[in-house]
Amino acid sequence: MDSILKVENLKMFYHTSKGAVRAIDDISFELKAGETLGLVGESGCGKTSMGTSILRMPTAPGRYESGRIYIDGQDVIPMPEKDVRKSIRWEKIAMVFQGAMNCLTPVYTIGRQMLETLHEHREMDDKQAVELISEYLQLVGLPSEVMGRYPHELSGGMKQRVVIATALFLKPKIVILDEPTTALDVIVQAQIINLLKKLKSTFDLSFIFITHDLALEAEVADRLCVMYAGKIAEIGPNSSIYGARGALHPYTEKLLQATPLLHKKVDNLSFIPGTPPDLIDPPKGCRFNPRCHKVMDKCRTDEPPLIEIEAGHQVACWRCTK
Amino acid sequence: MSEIKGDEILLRVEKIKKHFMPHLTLAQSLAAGGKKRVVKAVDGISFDIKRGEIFGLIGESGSGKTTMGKLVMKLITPTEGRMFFEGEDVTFLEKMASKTYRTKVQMIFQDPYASMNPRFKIRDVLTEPLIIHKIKGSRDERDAMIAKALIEVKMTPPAEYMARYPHMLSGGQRQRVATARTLILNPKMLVADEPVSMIDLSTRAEILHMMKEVQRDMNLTYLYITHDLSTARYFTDRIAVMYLGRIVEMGKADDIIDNPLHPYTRALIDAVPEPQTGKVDIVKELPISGEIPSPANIPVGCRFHTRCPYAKPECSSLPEPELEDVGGGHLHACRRYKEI
Amino acid sequence: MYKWFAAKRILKGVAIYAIIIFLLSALFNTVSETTQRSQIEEQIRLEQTKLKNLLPAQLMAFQAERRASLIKQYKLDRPFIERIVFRTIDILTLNFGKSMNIKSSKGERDVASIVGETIPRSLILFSVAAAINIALGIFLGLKQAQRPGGKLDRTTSLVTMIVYGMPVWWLAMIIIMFFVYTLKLFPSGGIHSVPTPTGIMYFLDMVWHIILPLFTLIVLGFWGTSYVTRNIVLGILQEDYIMAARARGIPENKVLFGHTMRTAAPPLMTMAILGLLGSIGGAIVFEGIFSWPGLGNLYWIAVQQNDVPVLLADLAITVGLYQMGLILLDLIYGFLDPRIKVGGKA
Amino acid sequence: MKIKDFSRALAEFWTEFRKSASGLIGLGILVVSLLVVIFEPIILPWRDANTKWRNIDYWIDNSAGAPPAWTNLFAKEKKAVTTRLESPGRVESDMEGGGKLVTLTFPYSFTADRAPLDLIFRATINGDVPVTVNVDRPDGTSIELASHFEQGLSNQGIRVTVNNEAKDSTFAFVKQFLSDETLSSMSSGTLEPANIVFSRADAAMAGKFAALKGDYKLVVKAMVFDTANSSIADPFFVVSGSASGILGTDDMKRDVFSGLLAGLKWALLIGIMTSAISVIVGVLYGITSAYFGGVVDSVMQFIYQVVSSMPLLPVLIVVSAIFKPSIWFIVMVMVLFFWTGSVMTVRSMALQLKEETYIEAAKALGSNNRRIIFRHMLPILIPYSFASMALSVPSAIVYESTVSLLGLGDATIVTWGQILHDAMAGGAVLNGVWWWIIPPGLLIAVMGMTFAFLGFAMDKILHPKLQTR
Repeated sequence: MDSILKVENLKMFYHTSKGAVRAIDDISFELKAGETLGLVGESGCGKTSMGTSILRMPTAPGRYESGRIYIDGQDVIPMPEKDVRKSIRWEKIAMVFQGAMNCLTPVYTIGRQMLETLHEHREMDDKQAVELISEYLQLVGLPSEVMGRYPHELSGGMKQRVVIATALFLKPKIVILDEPTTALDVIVQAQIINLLKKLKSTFDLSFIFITHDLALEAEVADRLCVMYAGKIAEIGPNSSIYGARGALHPYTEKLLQATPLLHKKVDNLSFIPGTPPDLIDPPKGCRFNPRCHKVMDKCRTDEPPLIEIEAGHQVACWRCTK
Repeated sequence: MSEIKGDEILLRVEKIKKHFMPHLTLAQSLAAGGKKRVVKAVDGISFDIKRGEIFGLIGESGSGKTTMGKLVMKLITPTEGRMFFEGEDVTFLEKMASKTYRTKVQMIFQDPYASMNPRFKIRDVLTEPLIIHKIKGSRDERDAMIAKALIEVKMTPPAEYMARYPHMLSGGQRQRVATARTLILNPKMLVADEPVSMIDLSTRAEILHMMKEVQRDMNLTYLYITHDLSTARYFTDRIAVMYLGRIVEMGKADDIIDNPLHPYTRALIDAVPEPQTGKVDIVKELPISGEIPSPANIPVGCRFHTRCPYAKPECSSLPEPELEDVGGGHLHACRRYKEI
Repeated sequence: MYKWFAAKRILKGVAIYAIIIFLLSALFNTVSETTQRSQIEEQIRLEQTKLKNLLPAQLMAFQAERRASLIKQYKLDRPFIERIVFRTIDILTLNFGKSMNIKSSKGERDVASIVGETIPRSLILFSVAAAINIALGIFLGLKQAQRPGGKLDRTTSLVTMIVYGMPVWWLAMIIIMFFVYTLKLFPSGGIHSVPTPTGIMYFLDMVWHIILPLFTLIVLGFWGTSYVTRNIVLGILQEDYIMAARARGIPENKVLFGHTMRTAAPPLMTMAILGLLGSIGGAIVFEGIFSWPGLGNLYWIAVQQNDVPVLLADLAITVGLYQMGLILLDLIYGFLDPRIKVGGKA
Repeated sequence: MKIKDFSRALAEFWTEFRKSASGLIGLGILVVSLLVVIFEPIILPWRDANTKWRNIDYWIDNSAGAPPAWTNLFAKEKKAVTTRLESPGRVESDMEGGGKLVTLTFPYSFTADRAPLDLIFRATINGDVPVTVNVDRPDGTSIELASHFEQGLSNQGIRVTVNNEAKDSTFAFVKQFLSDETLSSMSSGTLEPANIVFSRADAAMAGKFAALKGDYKLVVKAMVFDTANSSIADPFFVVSGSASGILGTDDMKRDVFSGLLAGLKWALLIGIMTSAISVIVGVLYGITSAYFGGVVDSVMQFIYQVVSSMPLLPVLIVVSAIFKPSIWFIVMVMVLFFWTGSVMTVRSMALQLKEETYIEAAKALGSNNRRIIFRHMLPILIPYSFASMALSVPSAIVYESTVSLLGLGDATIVTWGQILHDAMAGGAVLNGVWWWIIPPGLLIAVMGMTFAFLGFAMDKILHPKLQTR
């Protein structure tokens, strides 16, 4: 499989008055065509920053420090904003932002927002455009009347569907989904997940699926990328992390043990003591060392490299390196 | 009294209803076309909670579970129905009696940070209940009570935390303090409304664990309100599943999850993702479609029939099914449970 | 939906106006009645000069009879509350009675026409000023919001604060002192020259007269609007849907002038119009300084001549216009905000 | 502990506030203003300006419409500046036949190009004391200007003005230098004695004024015959110049600077009192309305709407025109309208606060309404209201000025608006008497700016992202 997105040694820091927050600190990974990469981690570990960085619009006061992002073989970081807007964003890569319900302009009808986006990118008369939009609305399970509605007239689940339709209708290759179901109830969440799966196979999409919910990730992600404090802790295939092999990194391991299971009664769930570190001044050595139950001396001084343990399964932990 | 623990009914709720008449502003009532719709948030609910039990109330948003919690907390008064606590009718209480009730029933909120005044130090947060309930004592005596509560929730050493502000604590610590605050008054029952949903997964278990310990230590009873079936199974003894202001199924937690009878419960269970491999390429069978209707516009007949995959015409024409016991304390409200 | 909203808002406005007029009638009851009684006496005196050859006793009888009938006619013999209700109704039906001394340009002493002829003059001046102020203010505010903390933003904010408490009429005095009496460029006041020219010159003459007052109003006027615009726009620019719109490839000026401005429009309109209505206060005195013969100038004249009926009528009309402004504002707000226009949950 | 918390909050606020330059400037001006108000009795050039502002006699020695003294710096022809000459050299000598001759010598150094308008001698006299006023000029000549005698005074003031009483004597002095020809066209009535006193003594004396600069001595001789029962006390001279004081004089000869200084405390008082009371009322109103909700809220909102539908200034003007109110009444009326200013913001904030979980938590703990409002809601809302308090001060000042400008202010006090009213009435705009118009308005504007600086700075700290509607 070809890699459609390649991130190399990316660093993106937020420059605040208190210092630089190292939100993305030397991260490299690949996304293959037709693959879903799950991005998980606790809140504040840099998941969302990763998403907006790939879209080449880091939230202020964020700045790229170094690294490259290849989308379809093209490094997008040095590209002028205008070209990114014209030929990358929404053309090749689209994003469903966290809190999709707030991502629709409240004073425009759904149709108008979608039309506007379409006209920015495609030469198309209104009739064709409306047809295309209603096609996509139907695809996400919404009637085409929704076009005439204002966002406040729709429920959370409907808005989420609109946002997904808007992310897809220009046929991008990559879609970043940032917590697309967090605010939704379980049943609606399951509906949306099903929808995403269908769309993915219909359009041959590649997803980056960001969530904090490991259980949800198990249902969607082909590969899982576990982030901790701005770094990748572990990256590996679904079958190995959720399967018999299990997680390699103590952090992933603990996260999995902390996830309550519906069909298995456990007496004691485990948890990770302490809180994620301050990214202005992260701990020396392995960033997880103050909370790790398997910590060794080396972990406190040297930063573990991300190394491949088995095919496609990399981890940054001294225990696994030996 | 405490000898018959396990069987003694601590809280009994009988056919409780809470209907809201929305108080609309001019613009809103105009927007609604002048019609005022009654929102039937809780629409006839009965259940018992035994002493020492952890009772889970499960439902989607809009199911009325939070309203039910507030009713038990007596933050709002019911439109209809009765409520008994320790055998005593507490449906309507005078000011003084409701204050006494508050010492017995306490609440833990979803967002521990929001549940504490950001300008109060932890000591002030914890002194608050003592002041409100006029529990006299010198500063040292009060500090001792606070320290005891903090130790109870494993915030040691307590003195270290007392002078801090809530924003200086982690999410888990805040929820511990929030729990400590309720414990100071030696309550009999705690209402916990989504106590861990705002807490990161990594520390969620820590809080649930702590809550269980406190329950054992102090012989507490919990009403645990959540939308999350997985933690409910882990945490509770019994579960009641709510849909649009009604209980559709109730029983032991394991029974409900391993052997659900009501189609809605089944749908809920099916929808829950689990961390197992091999599910990526499978599109889940979801028996129900659509979204929960508005509590201002409840379907006639079985209120679930609009989304039920097994609905027959009788489901909408016949009156709403009542809860039916199939033995072992497992109740459900579906006429056709045998057929499905 | 919107029709409902509009109808109710207008009805509510009318009700509030009626209540205010009732309150004011009650407050100024004594002085209005004293005026009315003195006007009755004056009328009797006027009538009796026409009567000749009357014996003193007859004269007394005539006076008493006329007085009684006029008092009855003006309902001054009714109980207190009733009198106030009648006065309220009179005012609401624009039945203001006769002035003490002031006459309209046609020489009438009917208060309604005295006040009435001033309304369009005030409206011309203030609507032009308002339009320019809003346009300038919104433009400047947008520019500020684009670069918050930038040079333009900081300077503008500073000027906004400096002129915050500057009375517009004081600036008017200074401007007159400088442009009229020192440089002798503009007329000292009024709306027309005397004698009033005709044809195209009539129009040009008016422009010549309006420039200074307009300039004064504008120089102080738009800062507030720009500050409010800045804050509202800045708030909206931080919203997720703006980020989302940018991500979708919508060009920046469409994001700014489309999504942002369109969302900002309802609160902006509210703020801008509310600010203008607030400035009506200052305008009263302002007109006096420029001898602009509008509603405000009429206060000066009425105060100087102690003409109570004109003063009260002027107040009633000002309050009415203010009320109309508030209604208009809500109607615009409702029209711009789809949540009200289309309905649905807020 | 409470105090400690408070001081901590204050310290936190201060660290933020210090970052705002404009806020600091505002604070600086406010502090200076307060100091000026406190030390007003010491600074005020005309001690009784507060009480005697409308008393013509108090100002009689000044010249009318005199520009500020410092305008001389920019003028080609320097004007004499109004000066008060006090503590003269006093020599007492026995007179033949009993009694004492009191000689009072007032040195005066004249350097201007234009003569003063008048020389006025004032003293308090008991009994019968005739006085003569002489001037010794730098060229050696001296003129006996006037003799003044009032009988039977009992500690009463006398006022000898050269302009009125020295016409004949100065005419006599002029005569020495002029030709008969010029004299024939003159009379003592057309002479301006003060001009003669300070003029070069030559043949051109009656024509264009040519200043004789140098040190003059104004000598007053008082004959105290009955030393036991009569006396002369508190003697002083006023040289009434055509330039005066820091900010000149108005048409009624009043010292503008004194008036402005006296008006400062009223501006501050009116502004701060109105805004403080209104904001307190508004905050309580808003919280009550939001907290209790339902019918209470509806009724309170309706009342609020009615009140806020009334334009303040027109009502205030009509009320003032009809009831001729005192300043306290004006403040009261303003409060009646001003409280609405903070209601909506506070209400919407309180509505948000009310939904905060910690308020619900407090209820769940059994807190009563009073405790929730005063312990949880007020402490958070009060700081926010400080900003609106500061920001409504300027409006109150401007409204009072506006009412005063129309001549409807409280006549027992001096306010800047009243000074502007007098300026308008006195045709100051027409005549370009800028020192009568610019300073009072500028002060109103500066006060406005001061509170705007403070308010905006506080606003920035306290409402990072607060919007109404």
